Amino acid sequence: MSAPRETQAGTNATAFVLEAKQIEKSFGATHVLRGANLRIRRGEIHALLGGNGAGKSTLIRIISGSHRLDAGSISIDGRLDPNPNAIAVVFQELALLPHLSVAENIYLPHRKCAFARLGEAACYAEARAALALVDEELAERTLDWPVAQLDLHERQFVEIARALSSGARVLLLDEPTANLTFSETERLFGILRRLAQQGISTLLVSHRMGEIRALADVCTVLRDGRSVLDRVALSDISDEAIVEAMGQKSSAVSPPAPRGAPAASARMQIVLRSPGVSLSVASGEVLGLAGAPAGPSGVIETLIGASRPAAWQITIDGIDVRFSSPAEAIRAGVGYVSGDRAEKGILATLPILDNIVAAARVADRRILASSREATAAQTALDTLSIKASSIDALPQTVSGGTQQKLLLARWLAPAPKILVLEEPTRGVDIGTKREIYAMIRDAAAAGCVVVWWSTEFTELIAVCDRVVAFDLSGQASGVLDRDELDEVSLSRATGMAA
Amino acid sequence: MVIDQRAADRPQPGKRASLVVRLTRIYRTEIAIAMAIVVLLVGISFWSPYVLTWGNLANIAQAAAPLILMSLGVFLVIATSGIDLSVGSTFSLTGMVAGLCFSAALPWPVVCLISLGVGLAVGAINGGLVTVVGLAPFVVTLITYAIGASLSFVITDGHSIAIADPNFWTLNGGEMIPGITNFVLFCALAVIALECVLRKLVVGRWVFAIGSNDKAARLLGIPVHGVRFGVYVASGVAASFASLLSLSYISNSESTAGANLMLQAIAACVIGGASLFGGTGSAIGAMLGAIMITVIQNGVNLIGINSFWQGTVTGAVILVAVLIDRATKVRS
Amino acid sequence: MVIDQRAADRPQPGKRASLVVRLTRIYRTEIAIAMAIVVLLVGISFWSPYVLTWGNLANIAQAAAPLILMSLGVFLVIATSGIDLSVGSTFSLTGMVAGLCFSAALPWPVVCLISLGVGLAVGAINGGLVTVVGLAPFVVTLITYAIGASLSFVITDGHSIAIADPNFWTLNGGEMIPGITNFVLFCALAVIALECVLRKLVVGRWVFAIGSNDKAARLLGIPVHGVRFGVYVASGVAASFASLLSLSYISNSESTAGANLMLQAIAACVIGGASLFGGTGSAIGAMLGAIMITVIQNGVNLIGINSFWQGTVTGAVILVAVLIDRATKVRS
Amino acid sequence: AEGAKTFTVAYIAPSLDISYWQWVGYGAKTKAAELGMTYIEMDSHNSPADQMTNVRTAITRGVDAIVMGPVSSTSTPPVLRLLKEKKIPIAFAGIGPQPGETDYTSAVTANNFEGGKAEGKFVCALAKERGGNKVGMLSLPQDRENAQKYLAGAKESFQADGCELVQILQTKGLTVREAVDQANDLLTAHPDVKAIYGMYDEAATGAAKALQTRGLVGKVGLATADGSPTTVKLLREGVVQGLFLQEAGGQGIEAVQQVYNALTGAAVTQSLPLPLALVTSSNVGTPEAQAKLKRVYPPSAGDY
Ligand SMILES: Nc1ncnc2c1ncn2[C@@H]1O[C@H](COP(=O)(O)OP(=O)(O)OP(=O)(O)O)[C@@H](O)[C@H]1O
Ligand SMILES: Nc1ncnc2c1ncn2[C@@H]1O[C@H](COP(=O)(O)OP(=O)(O)OP(=O)(O)O)[C@@H](O)[C@H]1O
Ligand SMILES: [Mg+2]
Ligand SMILES: [Mg+2]
Repeated sequence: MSAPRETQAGTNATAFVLEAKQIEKSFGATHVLRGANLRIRRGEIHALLGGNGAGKSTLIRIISGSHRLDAGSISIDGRLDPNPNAIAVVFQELALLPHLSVAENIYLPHRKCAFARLGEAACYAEARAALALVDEELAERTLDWPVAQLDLHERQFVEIARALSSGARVLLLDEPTANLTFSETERLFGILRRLAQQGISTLLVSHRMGEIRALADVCTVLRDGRSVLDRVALSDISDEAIVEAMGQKSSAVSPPAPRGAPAASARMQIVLRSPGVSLSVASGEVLGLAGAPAGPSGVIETLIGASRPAAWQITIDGIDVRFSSPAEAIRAGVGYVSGDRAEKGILATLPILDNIVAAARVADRRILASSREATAAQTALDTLSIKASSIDALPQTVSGGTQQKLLLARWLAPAPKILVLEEPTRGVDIGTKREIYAMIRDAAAAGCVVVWWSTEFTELIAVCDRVVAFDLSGQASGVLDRDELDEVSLSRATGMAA
Repeated sequence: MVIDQRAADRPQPGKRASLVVRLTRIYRTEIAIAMAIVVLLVGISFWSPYVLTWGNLANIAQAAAPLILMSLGVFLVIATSGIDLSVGSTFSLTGMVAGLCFSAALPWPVVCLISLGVGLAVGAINGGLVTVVGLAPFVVTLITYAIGASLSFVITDGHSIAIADPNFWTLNGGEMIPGITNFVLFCALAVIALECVLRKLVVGRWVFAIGSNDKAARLLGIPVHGVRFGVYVASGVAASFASLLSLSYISNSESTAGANLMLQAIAACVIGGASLFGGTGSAIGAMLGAIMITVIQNGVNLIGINSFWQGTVTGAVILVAVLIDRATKVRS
Repeated sequence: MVIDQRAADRPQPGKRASLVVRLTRIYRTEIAIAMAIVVLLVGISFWSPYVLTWGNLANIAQAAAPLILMSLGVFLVIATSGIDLSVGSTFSLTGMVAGLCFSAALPWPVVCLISLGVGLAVGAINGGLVTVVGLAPFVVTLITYAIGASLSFVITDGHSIAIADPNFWTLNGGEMIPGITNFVLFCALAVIALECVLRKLVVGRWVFAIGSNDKAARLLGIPVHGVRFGVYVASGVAASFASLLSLSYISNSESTAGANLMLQAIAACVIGGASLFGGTGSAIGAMLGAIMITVIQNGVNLIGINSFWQGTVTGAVILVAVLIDRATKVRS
Repeated sequence: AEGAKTFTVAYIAPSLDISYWQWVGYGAKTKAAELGMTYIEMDSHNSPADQMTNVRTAITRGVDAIVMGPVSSTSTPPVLRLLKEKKIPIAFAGIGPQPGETDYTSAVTANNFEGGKAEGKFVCALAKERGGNKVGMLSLPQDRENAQKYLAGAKESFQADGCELVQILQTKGLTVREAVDQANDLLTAHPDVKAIYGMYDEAATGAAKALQTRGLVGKVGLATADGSPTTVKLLREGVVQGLFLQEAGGQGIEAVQQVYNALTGAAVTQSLPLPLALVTSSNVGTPEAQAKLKRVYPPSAGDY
């Protein structure tokens, strides 16, 4: 271990710009951080890894000052009373102000003097400059829109632009890529590399091994609030070893289990058509959708009955169907899970029980919320090995990755014929992701048609039978069969060049 | 070896806490209010020996009944993250319509049906404007409140009407089940039924789901518009029924009868643990909130506190109640 | 979450719209209300030739002034997604305190300072309970409303007080700037200042930021507690100042003076485009909302509509206004 | 006033939510019609600011005279100042102007203090008849000066006649619904109360209801001021023993007559207190009582 020696190095050029030592933090009875260490050098890109609930976000919030620490110390440039302006954070849950303009969202947080003028020209200039770094087109188009009108990935850009424009020397990015496509991630990484050369350090939290290796030099791994790996060079350690350190099965990095063919009796044929495209999917297949949101969202909204003027026509077993409401779609056997848990999935004030059985209630036209539902919900939790204190607890008492599994658990009982997934692994750790892939394959094996949009090409490649690619304008630009699937072909077809 | 503390803290998966524990957890706030009410009653009895007499408890029940019914309706709306400001004037208007019907010598069950139509109509207008047109509940019900209050003067030209029907009192004071006065029966039935609907029927869960996250609810196939429409109608009908019960008791309809009730009903829900952002609370809580308000009123009168001080006392008691509730929540 | 429809007309890429276009877009609702007010005035003039006389417009302004000031304060609170139900009783209590001070023959500027302390105190209590203790604004201000209303009876034992100070009228009716009566000046200054603060100063944007997403605001380092505390204090002080202005005009303090004002002030904000979920609206909108309410009142009286019908007319006019606003929003 | 200009009179009520003020309006309207005057009506919603606005609006509309039930006496000086300037005659109904003010045409009031005294005497006698000396009161909100004067008068009588006023409850909303609850609480807290003083109709109606449900009709005496179809009926049924009629309609009638006189140059009476007449179960049928009742409320309100 070279770590202790480095700490001694003290004040020379290689000194740590950020150093968090033995951080302890509890929320009530939950001991979240139990002596976490994090040390970042100037100009370094540092990966902070760990399973869901390991304490990464908590550590970041402590460093940024939005949580108080119970014990330990934080120093920046060797000083214990850190200048808050030295740090900029991209929060995992996106700290955006939906009614305020994009420009203000980027510029306002840097202003600390309450009664100063918020110079509009300066605001727009600075915001445009920052946003143009990550996305020219967005900067031209949206500066004076309220953030509420942006898509999730556009919001993520705004959040990143805010961090970039802060002038901070350390960027703490908590899963900034969770909502980005492959090429968008690439663009971000280009910027971060450039900043690194200018001496700006980045702490990156991500659950995607590929991109971590592509960007970061060093990693720290948290497990149950402790740093089990402290400043290990990524070149010195295998994925398996990292995953093991995170406390998850090392098999998680290997490809998903082979798929089984669905029973012949359950076969079903779905045809999706829009002007110029016709896609036929059968039971047992996982159809991937790749590309920027504009294209896939049309298919998804039509399939789940969310939008009335449907862009796509659906034929199921030769019969044209048209869902005028999500309820109709659900009763026809369409299941839906979105990665946008907070907005489109979780019922935050209702216990886990209700969250799980909500779909079955609609699908079965249930009238009674019977006690049998509790059994079913518990079974669902057990089947997916979801760790929750009880089905009567609120969803906010489990980690985000676990919440995502709750959404999938919804569809165990109604057993949909078509399962529509919208980035279902967003923000989920490697182990959990792996479980979700297995669930997707299991669903297909059970005779389900799976339609799955993901911006993470690697998972599409690993799990899908076929992928429809959409270009940036939202037009379907090609269908890739399993043997043609690789990142290059996907990037080409989606116009999101690598 | 490092022992994972957290895993040890976790309850065994696959087990559910016992029913009693679960109920205690679900009804934490309600139990706290119930206890607060008991403490209040006992406290008052130090000043006034009469407070815990049977007769006085009956008075409290009679005085609370209409407010309880209204609060239940308002609670439904609040649970969906809406608000109903129109219930007070629906109460008044219902009374005036009933008064006119009685003047026309209609038999009382017919009068009741017609009068319930007032609440139905106001609720349907509220529900329609909120769901179909998409206006904000506060604005919609503020408008129907103003119009309803105005119409309850217009339709009788401001005159109050004494109800002469000798049998109408049975609605409130009769005993459909011997030994239990009707108003108690109605309140109990309404609370139990509503609590069961909210806990045990899917549609009840939908009410909370909508209040919790209405976009997610829609995507889950929940008929958001239908349920939302329904809760406004229910709220209107509850206000009308409350008015009839009150009318049956006091046999006098007046245009201002419901003026103070709206804030009281909302306060009852909030005291009972409902959040105005929706998704939480219970029918039992709303009922207890209404009882608490009535008990404070009763206590102030029994102790003989100058009525000028009543608002201060009421405010202070509610403040203490919510502070205690807050403190216990933070601690747990 | 309420998505602001306003910017739905997406601007052309590459260019920032001109100032006029931008202002038209920002103040879409406000322009609509201003036009509605004009239409209303012209409409009324078909029935009553007096409505557009100078004297009547001055009447409207005088009648609207206290409501405008109160609405501005309430708007600040609403913009942070809070609510202030206590302003009506702060208005009454301030008047009574001022009345007592006048009875003690204090000079009027001193009286004004003391009386503004009432709003300051109530606002600070509201702000403290909401921020430090973390209670819901509705509950907190319902409590202070009840207590304030009660105390405004208690402190003079219910007696109203005539103000004898011969100079106090200058607060409202004097002309600090020759040619402009003070109350007009105060209202104009308050609206312009507030609108500038809200649009141009960092703290103003913070107000909307908190109403938009207070969790995010906290993460971004915005002093959420401080700003929130501030808006409640501002609301209290605005209510007190409104009360003093009114008192200066009618030289009579009454325990019930503010009873109807709370709902009117909230309605003014909502009519003016504010959402009760926070983050939207403008000071100008709140002012126009208050003017609209006053104009309706004035029109009803000028036309001579039976006062029983006033609520119906007011409700109907507001309904039409919000429906038109809604329709134009959907279309764009 | 043949061929002369048609006068317009505005009635500005403190709150038309209250039937008393509606009836004043009825009297004023009837009299105005009789005199060939145009009649308009405005509501101050218990707010002195609204009242001032109403006065100004009335002036804008060009009214010739004003009949006003002021929100309070203390709210009258600025109104009087304004009307003096405009030379518009004003007559008060129900509540008089601030003491010391002189620039008004007439104040048609009830003598609340004397009324309170008379009713206090009557209620105390009711209690004594029933073998006790404890009385309770359901009062108008004590922020009104008529209420304060009633109370002062009643207290004087109770003191003089040896009755003890054990509790005063005020009804905020002036509704029967609240009054019932309050009467119940009063009777619970003070089971030895032998008579109840009702200060206004709804209070007595509520108290009557409480007595009826408790089986105390006749056992606890009840009297009230004002008078309405409901309380007249209760009087006939013997639930209420005495009504101290306040001529609501009569006040409107007289007030309009006074401003008409001022406009036409006829003699006016500046202070015109109308007596409160006692009506009891035994004399309610008499022509005199019936005539009095007709000056209280309009036929449309109910039977006399
Ligand atoms: N405010 C809080 N109250 C109670 N528990 C909390 C709170 N914040 C975090 N926790 C708990 O702390 C643990 C660590 O959470 P944290 O968000 O830091 O995890 P993470 O490593 O960021 O996970 P992920 O990869 O899912 O983002 C979680 O198990 C969570 O339940
Ligand atoms: N009052 C609370 N009690 C228990 N847990 C809480 C509470 N408040 C927040 N939490 C938990 O704290 C964590 C907040 O951290 P965050 O949302 O960043 O991580 P996460 O949701 O666990 O991560 P991921 O989305 O990557 O799985 C969540 O798990 C959330 O459920
Ligand atoms: Mg995290
Ligand atoms: Mg997370």
